[in-house]
Amino acid sequence: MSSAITSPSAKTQALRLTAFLVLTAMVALIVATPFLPNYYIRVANSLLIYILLGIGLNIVIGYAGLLDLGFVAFYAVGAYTYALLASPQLDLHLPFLVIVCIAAFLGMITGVLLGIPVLKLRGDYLAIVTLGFGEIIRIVINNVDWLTGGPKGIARLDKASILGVDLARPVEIYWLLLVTVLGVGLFVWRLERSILGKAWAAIREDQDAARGIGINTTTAKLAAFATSATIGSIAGTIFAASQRFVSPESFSLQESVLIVLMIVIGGIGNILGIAAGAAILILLPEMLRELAEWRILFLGILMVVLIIVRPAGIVPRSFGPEKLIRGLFGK
Amino acid sequence: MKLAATLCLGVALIASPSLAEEISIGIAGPLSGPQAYFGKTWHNGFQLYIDKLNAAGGVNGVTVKVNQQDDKADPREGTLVAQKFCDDESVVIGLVNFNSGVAQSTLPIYEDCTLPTMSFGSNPDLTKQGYKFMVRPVANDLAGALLPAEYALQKLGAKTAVIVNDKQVFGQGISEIFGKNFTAGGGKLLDTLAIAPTDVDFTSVLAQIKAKSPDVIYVGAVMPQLALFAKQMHEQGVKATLMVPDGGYTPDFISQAGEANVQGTMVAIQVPPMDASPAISEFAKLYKEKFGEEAGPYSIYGYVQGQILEGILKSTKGLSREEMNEALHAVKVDTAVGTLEFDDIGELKVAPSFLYKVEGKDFKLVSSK
Amino acid sequence: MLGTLIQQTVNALTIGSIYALIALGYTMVYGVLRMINFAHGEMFMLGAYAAFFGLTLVVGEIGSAGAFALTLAFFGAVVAIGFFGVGVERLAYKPLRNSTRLAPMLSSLGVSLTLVTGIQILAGPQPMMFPSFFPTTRYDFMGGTITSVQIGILVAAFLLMFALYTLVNRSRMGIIVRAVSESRPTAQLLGINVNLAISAVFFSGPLLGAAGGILYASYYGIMSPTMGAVIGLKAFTAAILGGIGSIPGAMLGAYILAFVEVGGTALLPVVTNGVLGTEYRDVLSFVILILVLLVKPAGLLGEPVSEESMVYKREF
Amino acid sequence: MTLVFSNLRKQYGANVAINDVSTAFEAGMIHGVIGPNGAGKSTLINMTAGSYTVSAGSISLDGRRLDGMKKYEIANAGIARTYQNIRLFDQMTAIENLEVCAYPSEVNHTWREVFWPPYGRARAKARRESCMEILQFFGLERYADVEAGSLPYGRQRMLEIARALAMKPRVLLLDEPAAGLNHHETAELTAKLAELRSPDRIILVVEHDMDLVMTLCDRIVVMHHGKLLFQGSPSEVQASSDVQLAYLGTDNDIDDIRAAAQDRRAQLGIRARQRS
Repeated sequence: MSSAITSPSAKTQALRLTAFLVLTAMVALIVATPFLPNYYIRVANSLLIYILLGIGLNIVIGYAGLLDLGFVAFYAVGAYTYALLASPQLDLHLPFLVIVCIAAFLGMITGVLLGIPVLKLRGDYLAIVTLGFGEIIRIVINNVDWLTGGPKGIARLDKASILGVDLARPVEIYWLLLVTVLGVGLFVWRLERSILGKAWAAIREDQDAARGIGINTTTAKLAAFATSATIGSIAGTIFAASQRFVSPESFSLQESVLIVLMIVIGGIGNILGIAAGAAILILLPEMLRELAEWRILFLGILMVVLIIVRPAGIVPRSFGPEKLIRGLFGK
Repeated sequence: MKLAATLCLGVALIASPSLAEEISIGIAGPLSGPQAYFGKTWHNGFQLYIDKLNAAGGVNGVTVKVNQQDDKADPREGTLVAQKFCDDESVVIGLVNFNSGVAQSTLPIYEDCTLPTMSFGSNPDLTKQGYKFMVRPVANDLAGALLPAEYALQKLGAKTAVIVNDKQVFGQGISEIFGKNFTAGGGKLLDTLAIAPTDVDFTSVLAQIKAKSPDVIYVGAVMPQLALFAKQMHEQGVKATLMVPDGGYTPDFISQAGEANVQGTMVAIQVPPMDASPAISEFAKLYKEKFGEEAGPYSIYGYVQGQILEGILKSTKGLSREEMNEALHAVKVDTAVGTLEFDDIGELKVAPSFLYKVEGKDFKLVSSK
Repeated sequence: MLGTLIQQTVNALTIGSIYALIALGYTMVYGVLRMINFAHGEMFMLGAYAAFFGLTLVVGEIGSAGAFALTLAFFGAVVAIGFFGVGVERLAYKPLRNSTRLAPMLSSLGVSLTLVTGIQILAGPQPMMFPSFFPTTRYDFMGGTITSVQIGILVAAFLLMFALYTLVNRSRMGIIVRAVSESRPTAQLLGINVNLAISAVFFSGPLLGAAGGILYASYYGIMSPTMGAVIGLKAFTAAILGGIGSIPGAMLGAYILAFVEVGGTALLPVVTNGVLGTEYRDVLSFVILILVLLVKPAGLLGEPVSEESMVYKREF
Repeated sequence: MTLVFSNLRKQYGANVAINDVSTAFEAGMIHGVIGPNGAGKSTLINMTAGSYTVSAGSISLDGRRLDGMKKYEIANAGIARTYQNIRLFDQMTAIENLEVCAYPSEVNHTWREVFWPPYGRARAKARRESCMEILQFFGLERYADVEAGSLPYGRQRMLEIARALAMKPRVLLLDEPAAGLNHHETAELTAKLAELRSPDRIILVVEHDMDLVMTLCDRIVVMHHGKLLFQGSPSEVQASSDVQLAYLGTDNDIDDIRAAAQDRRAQLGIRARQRS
């Protein structure tokens, strides 16, 4: 305590500098990306999609403390909703925004339906059952060929467009994703600070004690599942619209695991942490692409080292956007 | 901050000038993950020929640089690689995507940036989407599954068949076509059984098949599943003629399954017999010398793609992407697997098809088309 | 019909035995550390590679290996992997012992990725032939076919499981491990060497896994760097089904899963009149797992956790 | 307001933990529950709070049956509790531990809170202020923004009681609130608890510390082998020969040792599994 009292201003100064640097770097990147070659924009898009997925899954894992290993199922629901409603597959060509709404709704329903039977289960059992659901959805998609095209997937999806503006080129998808990530990020950030967010935290910390203070843990967990599923499904819709092709191999168990890793390595429960985690797990292998399998080896070792050095993630839970902004203005 | 550094570095790389007399070929396939073996050995086959080409001073003084990229058999990674090739102006041809599923997501990107590609995916749909910048130097599944069905009906006198497929694009596609041809020719399809692409145990599937006692079993899958299936089929005492697609045309198929277990198995592929062409035996020899191991099941295609490239470089008017595309579509070239040329949608004009039977340690040609 | 039944039963028992050997590793590690060790499937893979390369090193040509060399390779490899498992625990999990529960789990994912890619780089990504540790003979029995390899696997797996069961229940080390599984803090208070127990578990788990890997590779005649991933997931499912933390549960879960898989392949198309084919086999396994957990949330033989006796407040 | 146990019974297989207990707890008083270890004191609290199911008999508050209700419903009916082994929300700050108790009454306004920032700010401010009052009462205000898990042990005990109070309970169940506290802290706790006595609140204290029970409680229930042995005022309890024989008598020494051992374990922060 006493050491902190001796130099409070130095600490504030350091925080202000960090906040300034982080925010400037983020803004600079966001503004600079559209002017880079298409490859970099595509990489940025990939990153943004994973950040969006991370934000969604973080609600369940980081806030409510439930290990969900089947998150990719909701991603698939969104992607296939777009693929079916905007392609020659069923010869339907609905507008993008309409599909986003349908997909969000379907994602939410799937989240609740999957949530109801599994939420009674604790920790590891929940993990394996959600994993099972993820696999079930993937296998079913792979096998109902008449609807989903089976392993061949669905190709030639429509270009997305909003109010007559095409969203197909990488830079257009970039803006779409950026707006979505910022919007969803803001929403989730406020949600975390709401009373529901606090209840999720209580469930995460000790769910029996949470029941003891009057929290209906089932409905609170369902709300977490549903919100997270909705976000996952929206991410899927945008993914399908940008890729303009969907196939079951994009929704493998490895994807779910990747998103979990991203959250944990970056800093669980923290939106900034998710961005950091995504940067490491998506950007780093991309940077090292020339190294082929060596990059995966490197990534594996790095994962172990990072987790040992920073078990709670690179960015601590407390270093959220709020702290960043407060730090900048010295409050 | 890391991100910023990466991006700056990337910009610097892109801006670096390239030699006028050198072209780059982008080649993408799975180099990590479960399918790494296929991607690697395919790429090795190509590299083998390009090294030979460069050692001889290139074609008309133009040397070739290989830009090899890992797509992890993932459509998303595939699109990033595609964009990377597109953005890199020195890349004038792409040899892309081992998997049809990945090709589905990358072909629109190549089309947008007018980068001509030789696609590896064998799904018939790929060429039906009007792409102007792609050709397929390998036979599609339609060609690959016709000959075995005809042979089974006419030469083996088979009346019934069971299909096993791995529910992947290739395995399911080619076995469906086999099934269609088999029933169209008057045969009866008793059952279609699916296996997971990661399965190694087929005993329970085989017990099902044994009860139906078909004349022919067609397995639409890839190695090593083909070898495992053949081995277990024999061990479980299932008596039928096993037919497999091109993945089985490798010494590994015989050695991994065990010589005794694959006698009489039929393998369909577009590659003429090794001893029929000195080019192929030379290829096999060179490959072993260079990489210290037997060629993979798809290495020969990589080698052939190198030969096609040589043909293009000989005939092209210039080294721009458009000019290369014209040359690619117009090329007629003698390769290790015969003379190849493309029709207007980019399919092989004549897709050769050969059917082999395993005898002893060898594949013996029994039919061709 | 009877032939098919016998055939499928033998098939299920063979696969189940291999699942059981691996599931035991998951369940024992979970018992002492409450951790899901995702790298455990890789021990299975490493076992096969260790035996193969050990044999090549000693004999030169695999084909010329005699019975003695094969036995030696088998035991040499499993013990080596046992020690390797202990080393991995020291390096990658021990520093995280007092951290969150997610941390060691994800560290094990990193270990898994490293090991698979490492083997891919060292030995090549392609599947490799593996010598059969038993000469293959076929026995026809009431219309079913049993191979000598299947019998060998059954016998070896039963012997190993029996040895483990005896060790855990009769030996001093077994008692220590069980005490730590019951409650690590209490065991610590009682002066039990917790590290020793954890090492014992990280020795015997990978050892059994490696044994499973060698049996498996010699049964199918093939090994590949990714062989651990699929089988690891199945064994993990089996361990959960049986009640993770319970040793008999892991074995029971493994055999049940194997019978469900075999039964699914055989019966799904018949029962659903062709609507659901064999491709839905894994769906069936997961559905049965979910149904079992809904009725018994801690698995078939797992101890239900009452809320007042929760060892950990936070689940992750 | 009355909390009534009638013919209450709890058994695990053949083992009967609570055997036919009937009694009533009136508001405005602090009730102590004492008895040797294994007498079933904590079981009573766990059954009332819904952590354990009731085997037979009933628990009711003002005629409303509590047994059979879900745990969170019981909490919402006005029953708040603390735990023998402190169960705070460790990674939440002290004040968040209290604020989250507003969940049942405010959850329906979550969307308004999220989408309408002024409302959200107003709610957050109101919550913080009312919780700050409770923290001040326990002298915890300077720890408001400190993570609960990193507080000193004694403060954690206090904070847990503060959290229970933040639920605005009608019944407050305290399971060994003085366990692990030193003399100074126990005295402080006793004083605070005495202030909590209120005509619209029932307070139930399970405790080993006889000094605390005798000074604080208005009425004491003595449990022995799962049965209700005696109930009455502290002086009556002290005078009862039954109680002396069963509890304060020969077993006294060994119980002190047990209690001390238990406190020590709690101090070490061990949550050992207990076989009931």
